[in-house]
Amino acid sequence: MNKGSKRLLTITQNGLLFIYAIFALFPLIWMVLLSIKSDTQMYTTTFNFTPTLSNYTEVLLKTDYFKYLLDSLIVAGGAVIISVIAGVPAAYALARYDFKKKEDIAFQILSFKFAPEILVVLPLFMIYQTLGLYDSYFGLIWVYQLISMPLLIWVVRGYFEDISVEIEHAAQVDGYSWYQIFFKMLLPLIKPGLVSAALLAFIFAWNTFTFPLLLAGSKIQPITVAITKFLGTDTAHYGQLAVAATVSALPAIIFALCIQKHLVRGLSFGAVKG
Amino acid sequence: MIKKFVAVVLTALMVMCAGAAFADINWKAYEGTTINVMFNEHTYANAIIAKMADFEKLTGIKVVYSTTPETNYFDKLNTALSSRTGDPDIFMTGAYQTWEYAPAGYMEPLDAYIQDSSKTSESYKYDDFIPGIINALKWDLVPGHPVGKGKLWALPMGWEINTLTYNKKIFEAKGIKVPTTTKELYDAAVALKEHAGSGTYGLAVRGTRDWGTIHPAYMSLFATWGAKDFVTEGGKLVCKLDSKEAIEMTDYWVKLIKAGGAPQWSTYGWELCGADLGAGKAAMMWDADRGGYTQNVEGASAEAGNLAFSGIPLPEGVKVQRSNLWAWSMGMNAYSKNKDAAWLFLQYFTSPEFMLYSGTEGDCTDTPRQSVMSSKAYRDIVNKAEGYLKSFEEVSANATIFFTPQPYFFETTTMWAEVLQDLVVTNKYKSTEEAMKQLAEKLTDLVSDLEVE
Amino acid sequence: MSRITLENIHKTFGKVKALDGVSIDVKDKEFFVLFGPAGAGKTTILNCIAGIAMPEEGVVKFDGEIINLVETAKRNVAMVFENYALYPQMTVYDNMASPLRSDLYRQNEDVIKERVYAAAKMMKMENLLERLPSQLSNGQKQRVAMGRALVRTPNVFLMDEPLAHLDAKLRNAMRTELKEMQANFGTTSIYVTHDFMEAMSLGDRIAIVNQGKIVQIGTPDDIYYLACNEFVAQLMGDPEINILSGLLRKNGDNYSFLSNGSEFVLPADAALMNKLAAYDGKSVDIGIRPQHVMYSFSKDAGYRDYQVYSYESIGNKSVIEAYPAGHSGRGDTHTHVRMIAPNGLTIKIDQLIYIDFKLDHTMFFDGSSKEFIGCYNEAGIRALSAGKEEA
Amino acid sequence: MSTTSNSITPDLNKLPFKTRIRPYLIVAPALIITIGIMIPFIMAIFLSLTNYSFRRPTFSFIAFQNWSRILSSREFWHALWVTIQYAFFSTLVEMVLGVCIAMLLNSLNNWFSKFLRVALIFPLMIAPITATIVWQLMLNSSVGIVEKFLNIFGVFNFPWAAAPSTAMLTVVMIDMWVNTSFVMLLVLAGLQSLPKSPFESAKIDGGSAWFNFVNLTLPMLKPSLYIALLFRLMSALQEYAIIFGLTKGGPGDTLMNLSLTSYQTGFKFQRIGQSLPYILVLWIIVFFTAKFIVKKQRAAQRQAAGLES
Repeated sequence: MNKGSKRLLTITQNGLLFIYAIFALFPLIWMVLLSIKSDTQMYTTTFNFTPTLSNYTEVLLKTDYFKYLLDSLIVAGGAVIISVIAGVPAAYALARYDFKKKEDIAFQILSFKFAPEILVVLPLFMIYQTLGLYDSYFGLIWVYQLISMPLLIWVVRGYFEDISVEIEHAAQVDGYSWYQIFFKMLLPLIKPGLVSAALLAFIFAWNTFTFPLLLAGSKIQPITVAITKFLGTDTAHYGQLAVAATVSALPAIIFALCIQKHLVRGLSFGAVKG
Repeated sequence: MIKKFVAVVLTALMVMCAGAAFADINWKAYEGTTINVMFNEHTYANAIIAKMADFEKLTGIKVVYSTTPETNYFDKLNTALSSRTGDPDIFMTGAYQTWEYAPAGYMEPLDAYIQDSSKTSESYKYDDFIPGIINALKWDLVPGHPVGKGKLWALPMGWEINTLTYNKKIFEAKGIKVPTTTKELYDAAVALKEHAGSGTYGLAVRGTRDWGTIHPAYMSLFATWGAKDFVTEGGKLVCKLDSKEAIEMTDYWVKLIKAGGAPQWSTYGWELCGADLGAGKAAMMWDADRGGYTQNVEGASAEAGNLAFSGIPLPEGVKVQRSNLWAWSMGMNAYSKNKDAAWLFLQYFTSPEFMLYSGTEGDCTDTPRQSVMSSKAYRDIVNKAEGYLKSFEEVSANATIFFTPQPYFFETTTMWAEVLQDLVVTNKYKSTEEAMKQLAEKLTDLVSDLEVE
Repeated sequence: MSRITLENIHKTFGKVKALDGVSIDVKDKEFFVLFGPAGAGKTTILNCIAGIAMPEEGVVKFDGEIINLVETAKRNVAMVFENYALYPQMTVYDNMASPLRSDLYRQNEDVIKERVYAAAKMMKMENLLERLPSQLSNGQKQRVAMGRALVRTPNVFLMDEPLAHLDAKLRNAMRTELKEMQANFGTTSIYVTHDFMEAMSLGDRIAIVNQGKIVQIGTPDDIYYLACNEFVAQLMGDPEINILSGLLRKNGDNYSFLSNGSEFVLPADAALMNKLAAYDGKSVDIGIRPQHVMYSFSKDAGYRDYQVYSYESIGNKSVIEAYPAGHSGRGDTHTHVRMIAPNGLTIKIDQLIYIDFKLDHTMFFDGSSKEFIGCYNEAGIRALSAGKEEA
Repeated sequence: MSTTSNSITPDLNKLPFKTRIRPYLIVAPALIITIGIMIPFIMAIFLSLTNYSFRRPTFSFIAFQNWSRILSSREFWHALWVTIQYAFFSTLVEMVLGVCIAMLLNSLNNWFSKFLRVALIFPLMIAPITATIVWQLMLNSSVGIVEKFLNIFGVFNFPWAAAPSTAMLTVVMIDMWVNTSFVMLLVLAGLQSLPKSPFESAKIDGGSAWFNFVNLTLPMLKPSLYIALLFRLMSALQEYAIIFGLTKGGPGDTLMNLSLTSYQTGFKFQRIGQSLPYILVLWIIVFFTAKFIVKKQRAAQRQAAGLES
């Protein structure tokens, strides 16, 4: 390929990316724009308007917004932590040990991720009412395991499968006990996968709607359920909704920026050779 | 120090005053009880929440409440009620919902509480409620029997009638006069199509695929036109959507939307209707009067101040405006374990004192109490909107629920809305008549298992 | 420093029988080689000793003490894995220090430093200590893996094909180094390989493993000269030993071997002849190593006609493979004969070549069971091998 | 010999109990947590055989009446068809686009592509329910920005979700906006973990870019692609939030898929027993499709591992 055509190719590639970037990012920019528009200018202006922070003060200072955000953080974060604690050892066992029905169990766990929420939510509601789990942090964290656990186990299992079993043997020979090997030798190796899977699980848990809508009520209101409140009761306050949406996306975005280096690598489902 | 003292004295005085008004019953009888309340996200609920601390102070009852946006409110409420655990004790509901909840045994009839002088203060003045609204919340549980008889299932927080709101500025600029007949309405809608370029249009009405599309404007005109949804014939409910009036009216409605409705009518709920009216994109809106009213409040929208209110355009040969009525209300869970405490809550937040607050400072302009409506404070506020009070009074004279009560209300109205959508945007049916006949047949079949005495 | 004993070890993986009654007894300070084809079960034996694998049946003893139920970590063995098994997240230094940092074998950091540097020096990789395994070549990784085993004084060194992935030059050098180290350390070592040169040069004793069984245990000479069956004889030596099938017939005081239509008159050896007596008129295989095959390109007396099948260099020498002339069995490897030849001959495929055998180096095997019968100068070889073992 | 060692110490050849049950012990917490959620599944199957409804305090067993009624209804087959269409189109578009974008990002190494690698993930962070509202506003013909943009090209009042002919296109587009980044992320991860050596040797062999893509990149990318396909297809089959938020299944019944039909029947119309067969059928479809893809994925993983070594 000569220089000219190579240059042309690069320009085309950048151009295509640019077009897609507009499609992908414009709605977000639009959302931020809405968040600084007043109700009166909401529909009558596009880019030429008087920016205002009133939507922000309205949402952040005059409502329980931070309580909703905190609720989301507790349930989504708690769900991911439980998934990590229970899921990482399970992923290890599913990767390493040969036991009866291993593949079936592995698939069973994965299949929960794909269980239609509507199917489980109604019976769960009845169970939760009886067990007193309705409208509790624990109840939500538990049901969120359907979202976070399978994802986590599957990503991390791939990583464990990729670690040569002889590394563990070597560590045993070196005099380490099972749990020391697990924490000292294996965990550092699966870290990229673990972190990315945890982030993805967090995002999915954060964004879920049906479960918190029907299984929580007055005490706990994650942001997804609360967010449509900002549409308002008499007129639709899209500006406030935009504020609520923008701010609610921030934790995940910040998290993603922090682990940006790991993120892509970590989602290769173990296809990375150590 | 002095400040503190004054505060204490003032508080004591306030409590005493409040006590004086409610002195005849023991408000502290259920001190320490906790009750759960489910609200739909709404101005009415906000007014209550604003006064919640007062209630808690007066009674010593702790109120735990949730507010849920309207799109999902009833799904959540259905689920909660069906658990039969008594949580929530009090919930917001509409009249249509009571047709479903009451026969299923989820609702506590309120008549006994109101009549018991040991439970209800004399100052409550039950008779002060506008009779039409109270009647909308009564039903004898027999499908096909109209509302107004039987037990009282809920108490109103506010109500809405469905009238025409229009943009004075646009009407003046285009030299169009306010339509009073359906023909004028159609002509105006056509004339106002693209009145200010692409995307602007004549008349905003709801079009989403659910009951919300049927019950405001459509049902009001349907009733005004003289059509009925169901009648009892030979011990069965029979759907009458295939009657001449029903077909005529629906055909008119479809043509009206096609000629002058929003380009994306089938996705329009109340919020988009209101938004378009407020932004000056729609020249008219036929929806809940409140919807137009709130757009008109200064600072709420671009067209605030330009909106005016009118009644229901009449079809040829019809003299009476009939508006279908919607009343946000509160009911009590039949499985509640704190019924008496819950009653105190209901009583307090539907009392004349509270209603005056909510009708004025609380922004709930459609008050269900006559005493409030005739109060100066209220009239001063509402009179700011041109024609509002006039059309409100005019239309409310004949406002009631024009649906035939039956527990499959949501199913029948959703199917109804689906057919309406099909008539406007698809070519599924050859004619309105064919569509309505099929629909009537389907709905008759659907309700055939209901027991009609 | 320990004596390692395995008694009747059985191990299966699913339906595959990996070990089928393996018993070995490795003496203290011995360098013991497990030699056999791939998949024979050599690694599994090491794993059973290390405690990585649990035999279904049988006993593992260290110094006479049964350690079946002792965990790997507590057996105090050092192991070099075939694929190195380095910890990818640790530097070379930390990899090597790792055994000395575990709870069981903990040393203070000064001692660790000293030992790691000593091992690094021995393995000539002091300059690599700060690197990560991903930055090392295979040979370097191999040396790190060795180094990690060497920092300790374990009961036994277990080495699983530690040189398999190295290039030839490095392999030779490392082999020499290993031998030296073994002499210095004096720790019991068990070494797995499928390379016969390594087995021969390193092992005090060699155990031949095949299909989960121990076929033969002995000194390198024992195994080489007195292979207990054809399989072992074929395994030991490169190029592979020539096996000819034929018939044994009494010929006066001596015997003749009839194969492929030609008769070989066997040289006399009283002890051998006694053993062969039982096989008179029966089928017998003889084994002759390629270096004992003589060839000529002109017809010499007693030489037989063969044709060249292939001529391939194996480094500083070449191997000629030939088949009986005019024989329809071209490509029938049973009748082929391999021999050592110098490089650089001009040989055409299918050209005639004349061959004779140094029959006094022949090994005899039972024609049907393929078991060893005897060979020339058997007593002498045995004495030599026994003497070596004593020393 | 074997008898002696066995008879003297029969337990010598058994791992200590503690060690033997270790795998089960460490899967247990995850399993218990998730198995608890199995109970609703079983309840759901049972309830689908009853006339359970919010309207009645009791219910009775009616065997397969719900099932036969639903399976013979036009509504069901329509919903199934919508479900399949939606899943097919949205997954297809997202996979193709996701792979293309990932390839572009991978081949470029300038600040722009580095920035996009992070920025393009942002749509994933917006809850679908919010994304739907934002898009609805953007697509609105009277106040939306997209309409203004289209006006420049002489397109007026494009109906988007409001007309049956364009409704599917619209929801698929929003789904695509939300989820293409997910595919892109997984594919990019797959691309970056590809080993270098096969490509180097291909370079020496002088294969064309297309040849390399089909014969090297694609097979080695397959495991990642299958994972992306799995996650996307499974949630596309069950899509609820976007369709409900935008059109509630309309116009008419254009977008009534199995999830929406089930939700409507169960929660809005209070016929729980009748709502469950829809979703159980969906569950069966999802389960077996997932099983098939997982099998393919595991095979592809082994194949890719082979290619690599």
